Order: sequence, then C-alpha cells, then structure tokens
Amino acid sequence: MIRVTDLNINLGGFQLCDINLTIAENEFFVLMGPTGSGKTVLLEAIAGLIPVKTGNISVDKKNITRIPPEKRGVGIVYQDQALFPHLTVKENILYGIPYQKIKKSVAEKRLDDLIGILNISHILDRFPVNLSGGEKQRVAMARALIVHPKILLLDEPLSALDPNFRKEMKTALKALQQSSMTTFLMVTHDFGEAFYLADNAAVINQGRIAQTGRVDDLFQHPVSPFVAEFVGMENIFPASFIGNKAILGDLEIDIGINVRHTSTYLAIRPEDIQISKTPILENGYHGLKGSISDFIDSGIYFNVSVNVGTVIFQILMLKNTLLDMGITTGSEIYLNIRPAAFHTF
Amino acid sequence: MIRVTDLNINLGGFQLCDINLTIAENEFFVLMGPTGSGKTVLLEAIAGLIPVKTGNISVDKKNITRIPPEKRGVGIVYQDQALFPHLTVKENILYGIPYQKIKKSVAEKRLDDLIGILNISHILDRFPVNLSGGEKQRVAMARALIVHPKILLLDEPLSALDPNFRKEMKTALKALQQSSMTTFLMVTHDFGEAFYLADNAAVINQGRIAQTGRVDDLFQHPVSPFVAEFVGMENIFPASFIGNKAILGDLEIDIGINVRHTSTYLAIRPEDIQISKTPILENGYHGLKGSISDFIDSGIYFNVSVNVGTVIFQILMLKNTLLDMGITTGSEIYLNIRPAAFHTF
Amino acid sequence: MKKKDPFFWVTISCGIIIMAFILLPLVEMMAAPSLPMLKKTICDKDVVRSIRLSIITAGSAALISFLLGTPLAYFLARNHFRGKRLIESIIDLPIVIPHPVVGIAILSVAGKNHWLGKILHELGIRIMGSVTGIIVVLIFVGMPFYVNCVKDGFERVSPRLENVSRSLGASMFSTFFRVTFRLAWRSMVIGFIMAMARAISEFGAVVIVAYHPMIAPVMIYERFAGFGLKYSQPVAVWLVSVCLILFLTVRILTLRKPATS
Amino acid sequence: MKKKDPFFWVTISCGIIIMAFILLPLVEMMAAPSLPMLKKTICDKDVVRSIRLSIITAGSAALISFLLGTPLAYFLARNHFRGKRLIESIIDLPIVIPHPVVGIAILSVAGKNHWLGKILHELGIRIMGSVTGIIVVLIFVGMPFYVNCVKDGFERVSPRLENVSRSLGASMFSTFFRVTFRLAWRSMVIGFIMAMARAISEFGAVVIVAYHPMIAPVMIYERFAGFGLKYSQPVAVWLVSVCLILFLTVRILTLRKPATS
Repeated sequence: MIRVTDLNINLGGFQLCDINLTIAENEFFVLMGPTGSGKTVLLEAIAGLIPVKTGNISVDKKNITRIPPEKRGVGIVYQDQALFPHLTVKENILYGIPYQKIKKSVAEKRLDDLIGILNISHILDRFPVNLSGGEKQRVAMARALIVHPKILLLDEPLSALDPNFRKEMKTALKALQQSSMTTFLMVTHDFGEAFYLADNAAVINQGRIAQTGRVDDLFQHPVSPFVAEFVGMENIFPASFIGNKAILGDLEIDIGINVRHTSTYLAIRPEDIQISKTPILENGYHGLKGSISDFIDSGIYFNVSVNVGTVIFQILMLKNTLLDMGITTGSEIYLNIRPAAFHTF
Repeated sequence: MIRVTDLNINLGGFQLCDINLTIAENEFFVLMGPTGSGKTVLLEAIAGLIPVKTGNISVDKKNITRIPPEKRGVGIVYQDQALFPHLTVKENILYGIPYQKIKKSVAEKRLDDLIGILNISHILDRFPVNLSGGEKQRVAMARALIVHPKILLLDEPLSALDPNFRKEMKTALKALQQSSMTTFLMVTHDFGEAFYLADNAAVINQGRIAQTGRVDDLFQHPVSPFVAEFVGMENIFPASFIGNKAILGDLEIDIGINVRHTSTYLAIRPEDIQISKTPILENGYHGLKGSISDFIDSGIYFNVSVNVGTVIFQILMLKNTLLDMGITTGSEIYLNIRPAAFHTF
Repeated sequence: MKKKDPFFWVTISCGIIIMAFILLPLVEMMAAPSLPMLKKTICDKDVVRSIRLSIITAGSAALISFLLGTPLAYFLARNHFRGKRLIESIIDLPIVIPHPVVGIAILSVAGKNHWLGKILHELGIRIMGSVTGIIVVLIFVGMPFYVNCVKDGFERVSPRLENVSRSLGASMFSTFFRVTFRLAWRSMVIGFIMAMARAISEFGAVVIVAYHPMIAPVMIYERFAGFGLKYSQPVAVWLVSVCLILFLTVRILTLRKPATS
Repeated sequence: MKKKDPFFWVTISCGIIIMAFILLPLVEMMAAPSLPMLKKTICDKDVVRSIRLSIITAGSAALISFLLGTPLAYFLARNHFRGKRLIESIIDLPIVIPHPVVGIAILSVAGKNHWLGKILHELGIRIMGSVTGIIVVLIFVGMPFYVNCVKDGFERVSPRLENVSRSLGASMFSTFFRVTFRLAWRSMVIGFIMAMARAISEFGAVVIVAYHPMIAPVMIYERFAGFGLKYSQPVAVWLVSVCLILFLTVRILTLRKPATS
C-alpha cells in the first residue's frame, strides 16, 4: 500500500501542492493529466529521487520519506526505458540481483519466468541499441520486476511506442501486474489504457490532484469542468436547475432526477446520446428534437453535431450505425438520452 | 499539382525507393506510416532540403528537382514548429514577406486574415519561448501560409500537442486549407486525422509506398497485410477461396462474392461486425454463431473477442450497445457481417 | 540524508582543494605588490608599451581567426563527410604542440632557404623579430579555440530553422545573416575573446620568434630573470588584470542566455 | 547545384587556408632534420633525460588531476546550485592566465615569507627548481582540461540510468562504479591525456619555476637560444612525436563510439 500525505514539492519553478493519495496493495493505479501537470515529478518523489519539501510518503505503513531510493523497494520504468547501454539484455535484467538476498537458483527461476511472460528469450544477448521500442520496454519491465519491488512506478510506458505495438504491450502489462502481485502506479494520458489496466485513477492538473476514484467514475462522474473535458465529456453546458429540470439557455430538459442546487453544469458523454428518426420512449429515454449540423468522419466512428434550439450537442456514433440510418446534414432527428447519462456538478 | 516520379534517396543508411506520387492541386493529401518509414525524408526532398539521387519532383508541371529550396514555393511546417527564437510572433510570421514581390498593404491584409483565422492576435508581441504548443503551431502555420506557397508540407503537426488541443488544431487546419487554396501534404500516423482532413493518402513502409488511394479506400480495401494491420483491420486471416466461400482453418464462410483465386487473405474491420442474440437475416447479413471469450473496456467502446470454432474475431462495439444487450463472457451470440465488409487480398 | 552521504563529502573535499589550489597562488600574487609599486609600474613606458603590444597582437590574431575561421566553423557544423574527423584533428593540433616548438615550426618555413620564406622576404614581410611574426604565432595558437567554440555555436542552431527560412524564400546568404548569425553571434564573440585570451597568454612560442618587440609575457619573464620575483609581480598583476577583464566578458556573455536565443 | 553556391566556395577556401597554415610549418619542421641528426639527438643523454622528465612530470600532473578532478567533475555534472557558474569560472581561470604569470603566481606562495611556503619548507618540499615544482605547475595548467572533459562525459550519462540503478537496490557508490564509470571511462581517459598533453607542451610557466631539472620544452628553448634553429629542430621533432602519439590516442578513443556506450 502506498499512502502519500500532504506532499509538497518545489523543484525549480515547478511544484506539487498538497498531494494526498492512497493506493491499495496489488492495485493497478493510474495517474493522468496534461503535459507538465507534475505526473513524473510525483513518481520520482515516491521513488526517492527528488527531495520532498513537506509531507510524507509511506509504503505498507512504513514512512519512507527520508529513506534513500535503494532501500525503498520502489522500482521505476521510464518512458525512454533507460536501459544500461553497456550491458546486454540479460545483464540489464540481472542488474539488481546482487542487492537482493536471494539464492542464485531463485534468481534464475525468476529470470526464466519473466523471459517467458515477456517473450524475450531471443534477445537476451543483444545490446539495448539493437532493440526495438517494444523490446526495450519489455526488458525494462523485466529488470524492474525481477527484484520483486513492493511498488512499480511506470512513466508513460506505452506512449513512445508505435500505435500497433501499444496493444500488445498493454496486454503484457496487465498480465505482468496480475502475475507479479505488485502494486503498479502508472502515468498515462490515454483513457483507453486506464480503462483496460486500472481499477482506480487520479487526475492531476497544475501540481494538484483534481479528482481520484474508480476509472469509470472519473469517466462518468467528473467533479469539475477540467476533469470533464479531460475525460472527453464533450457536452459540458453551464446550466441552472429547478426541480428535475435543467435549463440550458432557451432549452429545458427533464433530467429525471432532483439536482443539488449548487450544481452549475450539465454534462453528457458524446457516446451516451443515441440518434433515431422517431423518439424512443421506452427505458426512460428522453427525446430531444434537433437537426444534424455537421459530421466528422474519424474512420471508425463519426462525430456528429446536432443543433437543438441554440444548443449544440456532440454525439459519437459508429459509422455503420449512421450509414444504416441514411441521415445527412440537415436531417431532423431525435436525440435519446437515458437519465443515467445526465451528469451534474 | 505535385508529381513525384521514380524518386530514390540515399541518406546515410536510410533510403527511399522508387517513390511515385501524384497530388492534385488544392488537395489535402496525407502520408502515413510507422516511425522510421521515411515520411519526413520525403517531405524534405520535396522542399529541396536534401539531395535527390535519381528521379524527379515536379510542381505544376515544372521540374523542380534541381531548383534551390527558396525558389520552389514549397512551405514546410515541422513537428517542433521551428519558430525563430530571436523574433517575436509577428516578426516570425512576416519573415518571408521581403522575398515576395507584394505591396506592404497586401502583406498587411494577409497578416490580418491569418491572425483572424488562427486567433492569435493576443500573442503577436510574444517570443516563441512564451507560447504553448498549440500557439506555436498556429504561428508556424501563419508564417508558412503568408507567403502563399504552392504547396505546404506538414510534418506531424498535431502529434506534439496534448490530445485536448488536437481537435481544435485539426479544425483550424481544415479551415486553413480550404480558405488558402493551397495543396497540403501532411504526415501523420493517426487515421482519425487522415479521415477528417484528407481526400487521398499514401501509406509508406520502409522507404517504399505500400498503397495510395482515397482515405476510405485504404481503410476499407488495403492491398497487403501490412496496410491492413496499419489501418487497424484487426481481423486478418490467411484464407483460401473456393467460389464464394472463404475457408479459414475449419471455418467456411459464404462471403457472397467470387474472389480472385490469387487472394490469400480475408480481412474484416472490427467495427463492421455486429453482435446479436439471434441471427439477423435481412440486408444480406451473414450470421456466424460464436461465444464471447474476452472484453476489453476502452472507455468509449469495448473490444470484444468472439470464438467461432477455432477462429477468434475481434469486434468493436460502443459500450452502451453492449450493456443494453446484457451479454457477458461465455454468452452465445451471433456475428453479423454484411457482404461489403469482407475484404480479400 | 543526502548530505550525510560519504560520496558527497569526497566530492566537496576535492572541490575545495582544487579551488584553493587555483585561487591561492593567483590571489597571493595579485596582493603581493604594494599600490605605489603598481602605480610606478604602470607609469613605466616599457611596461605600457608591452601590454599595449600584447593586446594589439592578440586582438589582430583573434580578428584573423574570426575572418577565416567563421566560414570553416559553419561548414564543419553543417556538413558530415568522410575525413571530417581528420580536419577537426588538424584544427586541434596547435593545442598539443609544445609552445617553443610552435615558434620553431613557424621559423622553419619563414627562413630564406624555404620557398615560403623567400616569397615573404620578396614581399618585404619579416617574421622573425617582427610584430607580423608575433601575430602569426598568436593566430596559430588561438585558431583552434575560435573554430571549436563557433562550431559548437552553429551546431546549437537547428538546421530546421535554416530550412524553414529557405522554404520562405530566403537565399543561403540571407538565411545565414537573418537566422544563423543572429542566433550564434554570442558564441562568435565568445570564440573571439577566447582566441584573444589564449593569444595574450602565450609566451613560449613568441619568445622564439620575437624576443623583441617585447610583448607583456616576455617582459614579465625578462623582469623575473633579470630582477627577480618581486619586480616581475607588478607587471604580472597588470597583465592578469587585462586577461581577467577578457575572461569576465566571456563569462557574462555565456551567463546571459536570454529567452530569445 | 549545391556545389556552385558562392557560400560553399568561401567556406572551402577558408578551410584550405587554415589547414595549410597549421600543417605547413609543422610538416616542414618535422622534415627539416636529417635522419642521422635525429638519430644523434636521440642518443644524446640530455635530450632523452629531458623528454623522459617531461613525460613523467606531465603524467604525474594528469594523474593528480584525475584523482582530485573526477569527484569534482561528477559533482558539477549532477548538481545545479547557486554559484555553480562561479566555480566553473575558477576552474577555467588557469587557461587564460599568461604562462609566465602562472609560474610567478606559484612562486608567490612557495617563498619562505609566505605561510604556505614555510609549511612546505618545514616538510622539506621544495618548489623552485625541483621536480615537485614542475608537477605543481603542470597540474595548474592541466586541471581545467581534465575537469571540463570529464564533466561533459558525466553529463552525457543520463541521470535516469543512475535513478534506475538505485531503485534496483544499488547504493550511490555501487551505482557510480557499475553505471556512471562504465559509461564515462572513455572521457576520463581522454581528459587524462588532454591534461597530460597540455602539461607536456607547457614552457612559460615551468621556465620560471624550474629551469633545471630541464624538461623537453626548456631544452628546446636552450638549444634554440644557444645554437640556433637547426639544433633545436631535432629535439622538437622528438618531443612533437610524443605529443602526436598522445593526440592520436585521444582521437582514436573519441572516434570509437561503439554501440555499447
């Protein structure tokens, strides 16, 4: 378990403010945020590589804030992999073994296991310079995991890879975390990765934690316009609420639930809106009549803009669904939104 | 119009082989390919910045292969923007004006227009170091467009930006290309960008052009397993064909069309397969019975794996659609594929 | 925790020893002569003349390094070709040649029994015992510093900036002056001063080629050899002051890395 | 097209002039003495002794630079703090101090009327006219070259590699020897040789502190002053040969950037 309490860091103009985080044992936790929000700094602080101004970091209830990095049991995998260029793949992986109080046979067993899981038996004698990005990433993972760290920190391990390799590495990452029984803390800015890999996540912005919670909770129930925009909730409208009605300019929507009177925003995920030619009345769906004003073709899906009065809704649809409906710009259609898709904050 | 004929380039171990490309006037053309495939080298060759070994490059039927870069009328926008750090934004934009035979009033008109389209009036007196990535990209665009190049080359203009800025820049790019009436040749490895921005595209791999054509053609009708994989056609099966039947191991599928006997692959896009609890028989859909073996939650959509005999199909579904159907791992379902979704090569 | 690491204390101790080793003799020497003695020395016409000659010859040498070295430095920064390492090695050669040997090598081609010496003689150019000779020696020792420094400066200017400039219609010359020079002029100034500082400090090579006219280091040597440490120190103080001014200029220029470059 | 650019021809011409200017005197000097004369010189015990002394003193100076300079270079490469520029400036100072002044500065603290000189005297250490003195002078002139070269070498080793090493359980010492040293040893060798080459070429500072025992550059100067150019050239050739071997070693080490480092 990692517990970060009131952490403050000041590092040459850049700072982290009042970071509080709790990560359960053997959890896969994801840290998200825009470039420069302080994600890597937080990882390096947990690893003991940069000095902490105030606050505490504890692992398994032991305060490690002032312990040198080599005694923390916290592994780190960088985006650029940071393989030792003068050592072969095998030597890289075994680098940390002399510092572990384990028998040679145990080390060899661990090596064999990792080679198997990561499928790197054919590159053991190569030097890092001769490896592809994906291979380097696997070696860096093996090197970090062979010493059985209590926690493994991963700094955007997938973003330097070509898109086609990412899926493969994602699968490997998940398998590794499950088989190693290690707490993983990973930085990413890709929500797909977070969904696939993690249970819980935190969104960080300008050195502060904007929200923590289950990944799907962040995705469905952001607490601020920043997080809402960050998770791609493209329909974010300032709104006022009376009873179970939301008022967006000249548009009144019955959202089916009473809203706290402090809420000032109504938000709907673009894929939570369905388009139909006639209003759907089952399942509590709420129909709004509008006309299609724009299509954006993104290959697999369409981003559709629909005007309802003066409000423009963004809808995400699979291309085939739309083509099957035979609608075009200007078509009069109905937007169907189930009550659970309305989010207010 | 750009016409590249039998272009060969040898640049320190890296090479382009037999490149042939035709890009129509005022077209938005996209060049795609994995890292290191030679995309940037090709752009720099067209701009005259690296020497050509053999072959020709012509613009508007004029052979420019041996013409110095400043006389080609070919602008370039790099991924890192390459703004002049010692000049303000305004000075950067106006850099090329002295070499154009235009009146001061014309230049000012063009400047005003670009400032308006790109929304950069508030940063004109800043130095590049004080700009965000998106602002830098806008300035680089303005600087390149103000001299009215015949062709504008763009080297992954969006990939250095945070995901949330990308959408905005994508819209700006499209507007600029339409208003400037300039031929755009853009490098990217994002298919969504290609779909939104371009009409035609080429996929390049290891210094050779793997396929050229309309973007949706590349997407739906790749000519090789490499292109198919590159465009995300996750179901690519080696197959043999008899009449209108495709044979995939122990599975026989009626694909509804006669296939050239030279074809050796059957491919289906993951979003072209629909899942239902009962087979759909209308529209010529072809139903296959299978069972769900895995889900991958990517936030907006699910990647579903379905076993049909020994063959595993990958299907992409909107999350809500799947949730509405109430199916889970192990559920027996039908895969519905319309004949047009079968691709062979 | 970090400060208790033995590693840290080893480095700190070494640092203090080295600082003391460099500073102690210099400070002591600067402090040794009394003010009246310093004043008397600076009124000595021979001393003033030698320091002036040092500045002029070193400045001229640096100027010639600037004129000839800038294009070469640019060429080396922008081109990769077989034999580039060889050329870079040749440029570095003067750094490792023992100083008196530099003088001897230059005299080897300046004698009347050498074709080059003959040509120079017929043109009325004397090397041995002349200001020209001193300048030639100082170019020889200063050139590598200028070329290396400016080459680094040009390498720090991204070729992409030049590419963009040319794609906007600027010729190679125009690009050089509007972009490359504007971004690299600081390293050209630094290179100039470094070449000049190296030249002003040279003694062994000059003393071979021209004992007279007397540059400041030769004058210091003569005072030391003729009158002892005490009489050489004031001259040394004045010369070191000139060098320190040059040195500080370089440091201030290197320090100021404004947002715009 | 590219080759016809006037820009190109300017750079090429400057390059050729500089190459010729550096190579011509050196080649001429190397070629001037006849083989029998070279042979006779190398049999001259005084010459051999002076060259040997040059190598030993320069080597010792470089060794001390290595021992003291390595931790400092590492410290400077890894830490950013206020006053870092000042320390770097102090380390560079010896480069710009005129050579005879270096000797005078060192004598200024070595005299019996200075506290340091007194201590040294009581310990039985003589600076003036001793091998010790020569080595002290050569450390002074060679140290900046070693520290700067090795600092650059350490800076090229990513701190992330050290971070990973420590997160795998290695202490700071262990990390230094298993990672940093293994990746930077080449620049340490290069720094050592550069400091040695700089030391072996020094004349002006040594001639002040110790005319005797005679190092090779002083011997060359004496031959030149006493017997003329012709008699100094063979000694110069032998000394330059030693320098060139050092220089080539550096170049070959710099050239070999194998895949593994």
